[in-house]
Amino acid sequence: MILAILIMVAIGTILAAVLANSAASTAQRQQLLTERINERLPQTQCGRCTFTGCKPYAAAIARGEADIDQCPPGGDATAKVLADLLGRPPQPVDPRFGVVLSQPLVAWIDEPACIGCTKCIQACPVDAIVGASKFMHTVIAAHCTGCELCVAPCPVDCIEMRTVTDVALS
Amino acid sequence: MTPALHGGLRLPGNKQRSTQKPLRLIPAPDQVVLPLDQHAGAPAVATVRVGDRVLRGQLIARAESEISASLHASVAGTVLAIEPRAVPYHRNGPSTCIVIDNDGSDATASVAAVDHAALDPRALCEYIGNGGIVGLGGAAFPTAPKLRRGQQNDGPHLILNGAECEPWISCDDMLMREHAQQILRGAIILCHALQAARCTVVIEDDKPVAESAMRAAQAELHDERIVIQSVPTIYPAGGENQIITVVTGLEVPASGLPSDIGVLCHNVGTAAAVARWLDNGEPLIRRIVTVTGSGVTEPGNLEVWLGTPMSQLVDHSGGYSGSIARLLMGGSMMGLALPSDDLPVVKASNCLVAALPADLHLRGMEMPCIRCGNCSEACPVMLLPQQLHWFARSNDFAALESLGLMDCIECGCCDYVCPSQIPLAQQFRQAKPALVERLTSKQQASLARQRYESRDQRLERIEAERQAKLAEKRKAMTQNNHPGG
Amino acid sequence: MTFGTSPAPHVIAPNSVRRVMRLVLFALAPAIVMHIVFFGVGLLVQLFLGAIVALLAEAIALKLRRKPLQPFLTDGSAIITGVLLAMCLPPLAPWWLVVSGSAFAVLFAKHLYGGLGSNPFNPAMVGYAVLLVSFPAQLTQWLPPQLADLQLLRPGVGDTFYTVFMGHLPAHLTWDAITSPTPLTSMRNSLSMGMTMQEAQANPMFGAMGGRGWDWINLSLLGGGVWLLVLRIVRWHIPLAMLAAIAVPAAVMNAVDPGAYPGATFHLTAGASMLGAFFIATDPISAATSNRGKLIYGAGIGLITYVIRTWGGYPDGVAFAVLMMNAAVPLIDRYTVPRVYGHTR
Amino acid sequence: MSSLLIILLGSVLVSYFALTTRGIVQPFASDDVFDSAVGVAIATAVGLTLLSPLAWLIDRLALRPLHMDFLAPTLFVMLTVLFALCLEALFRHQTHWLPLRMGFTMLLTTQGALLGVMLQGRVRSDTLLQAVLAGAGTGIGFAALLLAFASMQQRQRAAEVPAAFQLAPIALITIGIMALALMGLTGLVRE
Repeated sequence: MILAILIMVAIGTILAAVLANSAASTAQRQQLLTERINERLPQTQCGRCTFTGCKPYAAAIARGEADIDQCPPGGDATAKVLADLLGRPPQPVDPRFGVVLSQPLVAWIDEPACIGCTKCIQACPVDAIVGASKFMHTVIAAHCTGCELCVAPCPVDCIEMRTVTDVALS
Repeated sequence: MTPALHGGLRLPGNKQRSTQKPLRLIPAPDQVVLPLDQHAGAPAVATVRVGDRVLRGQLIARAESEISASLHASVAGTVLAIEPRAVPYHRNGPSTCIVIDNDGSDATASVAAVDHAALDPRALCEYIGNGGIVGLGGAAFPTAPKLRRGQQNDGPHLILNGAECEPWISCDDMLMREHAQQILRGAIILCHALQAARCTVVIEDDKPVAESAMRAAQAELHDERIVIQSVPTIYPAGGENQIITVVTGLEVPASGLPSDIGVLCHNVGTAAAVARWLDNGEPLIRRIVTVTGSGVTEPGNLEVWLGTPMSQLVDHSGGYSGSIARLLMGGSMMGLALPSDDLPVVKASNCLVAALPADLHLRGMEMPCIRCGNCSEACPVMLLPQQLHWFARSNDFAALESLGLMDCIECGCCDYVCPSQIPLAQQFRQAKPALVERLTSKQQASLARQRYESRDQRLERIEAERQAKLAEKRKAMTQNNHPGG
Repeated sequence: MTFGTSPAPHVIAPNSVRRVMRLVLFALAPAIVMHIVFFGVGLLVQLFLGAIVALLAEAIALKLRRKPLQPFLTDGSAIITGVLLAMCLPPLAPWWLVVSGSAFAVLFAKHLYGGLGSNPFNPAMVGYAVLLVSFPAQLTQWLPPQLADLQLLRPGVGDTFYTVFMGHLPAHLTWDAITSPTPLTSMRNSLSMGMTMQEAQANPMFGAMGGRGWDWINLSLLGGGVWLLVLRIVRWHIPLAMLAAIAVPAAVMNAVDPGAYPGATFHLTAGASMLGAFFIATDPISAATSNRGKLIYGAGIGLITYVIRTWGGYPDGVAFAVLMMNAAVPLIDRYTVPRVYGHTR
Repeated sequence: MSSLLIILLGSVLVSYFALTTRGIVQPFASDDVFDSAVGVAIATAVGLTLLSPLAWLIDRLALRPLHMDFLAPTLFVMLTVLFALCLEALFRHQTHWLPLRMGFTMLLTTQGALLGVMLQGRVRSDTLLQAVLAGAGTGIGFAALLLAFASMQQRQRAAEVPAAFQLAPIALITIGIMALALMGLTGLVRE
């Protein structure tokens, strides 16, 4: 009888150790899941999903704090890919976080109006704006992800969003 | 025996009726329409303005970027307009064209003949570009940039493609029968431009008359670098990659170019155009077009000034007879069904088929794919069209990319043999840009991520330096207040 | 003048799904005639029932899926499912057997997966496997070949109709009197009773190659199959791989122990070997895609068939082998993509 | 000799357990998830081959002499949860195989319970070698079926399955037909 109890206690402790160890490993698994989710996000770093960038949003999804329909730039395609990865039914993008654009937009600076205050350069998450203080700025259309973070800080409101073809033609 | 092509089809040639009569040069029309983007690559930039008076053969548009071709006036007269017009090839919407009103004088800009030996290969290649010469096999790829890339490897093997494997088309056949010397002159010039070690002229074995004419011309020339080779008539052996594999047994690398394996392929028509440009000083302003199909009473091969409306070609071939099912530019396998016949002849128009329903066998009701495998057996690129069809239906781009959608040459062999009559080539043609768009957006996303992460690191570094400087200053401050304390 | 436009290519070979299916049915005809010669008109009734029910089920399914009836109903794929299923059943099997089997096959195995072209499993075999597992008794009531030297009681045409539609024998006949096991079953029974192969072969039912009657049916199926090969409706990879994968182990085991294991010719001319190799395994929809895949797929079917026949519980394992390899086809396709032009691997 | 072969072949082809586990019903639909199916399949094959003889040894050496057979089920469940841990250790480096799906840990524990039952079933084998072969057979059988089922799921995504039968119902029907196919092998392993 005593022996049976002893064995049961031994099994209990071993199981506890196993669970404790797996708890540690969940952190490592969380980090891997974040990495995988981040690979599937469009990397616009626009913050429309209420997080500062794509990586924080991915980490939130991995922790389960954020849903998979908060990324308008990614559109329904990204939502479906995330649904596949996480084994959930696909959902359309939630309009509260912004409208899904049919055509990607890029920022465009009306150069004559630009006073060279470098506020937009600091705001741009992907360094797509070139210029120095008191010198004219311009947007490198190829690198702009259309996150619109530069439009607000501009004191003279000389930045607007345009389609890629309009920018190429102007 | 040359190594057989994988798959491919033995199709009825339908070329007898169009090769009975000799070549005829038809008079220039009252008005020519010359599109600026009638070649692969960037459109040419017009150098004339509305109202200018131009001579035949005068440069009217220059090639600005690396892959582009210049354009010359095919008639003498005044520039009527430079405006968008309907064109006989896929560009979403009309293209800008130069319209020239023919004053009937046929005054030609005199250009001195040039001896190719006098020029070094690089200058010769430049000069060929000035003649507006493009590939006349149907792809209309500018010849100069192609030669420049070919010059990089030493002693490439030049292949002159006279295979012309597509049904109905016989313009190369007639060209070889009547202008064999001109083609070989062009071959010598191209060999000099490329410093080519060998040149093989490839002709399918269903063109005996053309082959004997070419062999006779080659015998006179006794230039041992040039060889005439006959290959079995299998569609699509005339494709660039396919003809290279049939002749050399090598395969053009999927992400590379023929010049990567020391081979260069040009159409026999291109060689003739090069010879005409250097010897007679005539740029590419006219070309041979086969006008055939049972919807035309007198089919044949006409030498046509570029920009002539297609309707004039039919009028010079005895006009329409019977209700035309399709007016095709090109053959029945890869030809483009033209919506109307007042579209201009362009550098790529090698054939015009006024087809009665009996000439073609249009697709019936599309049935679901039963995976019978006829298409994967017929595919010259050894793809699995039934799998590509299956994954294209569900837009599974990862699978499409790994199955090799980008290697499809849209030859239509899979459509031809499909019992369910599925428009496979069309489906792949539409899926390709979607796949390319997907790949580029994924590439841009990773690029944006790298820029985001490097910016983060930069900001952290700046912040760390600032903290370090602050800490130093604070330490220095504490030292001055109570030194040695 | 303006003209109609359509995407290239503008000419296709005169071929259609209906023509393919019709040619497969013609290839089955000689075997059906041979079957009737040896086993009476029972098969005709089963074929008729199977085809009608298959078409009915197809019509119902198309209506439910709101698909146009015309092209799909007459493409003949449902008829082939019904015919193949009927050919696997005993001639005197009751009518509800073939009816439920082909209805299940067409509805569940074909239309539930998305209709023609999307069914991963061979519909006829799904139907047959369901019947084999649910009604084993009825499926063993085979008839002996009607040969001159065998004086067994022969059910007439009237009796056949009576038995099939009433579900039981007329008064003057009993099952024991008219039925006899198939060559495979009788071989298996006599071997399991410890008789050696030679003693088992002594039974009058066995001829030169294998079971008399059955050997002719399999040979006519082989003829039909070769005709399909010549017409290029079917490729050689699956039949050759399957028949080889049955013949080779049979020959090896026969060499190892001639007394206990029948030889290759017996296995090839018995049961559904030829029917499976040329008509069931080569159903293009549920078979592997690339040629290499087809070889692996065919060899797999042959091997599993031999294992079931020799050590398994069922006399003939073709149906189960085909279903098992159908399940493995997507995995086989994933790893047997042929090399594309211009690529190294 | 032939009995050993039969045991191996039998358990490879007759692994009903593979089709009845709750874990396999979860559709491995999308392509990147197929990698995690590969991960689980390999881990199961490796895990079972190692754990089956281990369970046999514990049973023969510890439980039977001490007449504590009642402990066998709990012990084997603990063994398989240990297996779940070794799955992660095995994939420390091959991370793309590591199944990171939410709820996967839950899948592994239920799978643990299943494997525990299976291991107990294996205890009936007489010699250690038989236990190893039976474990390996069941593992390979489970892995093959899981991979076949995962790639079948991936191919189903393009089929126009009627709306009511999308995802789970068609997966269950596919499993049904696969089980039907495996029924053909009854009688192979004469217990």
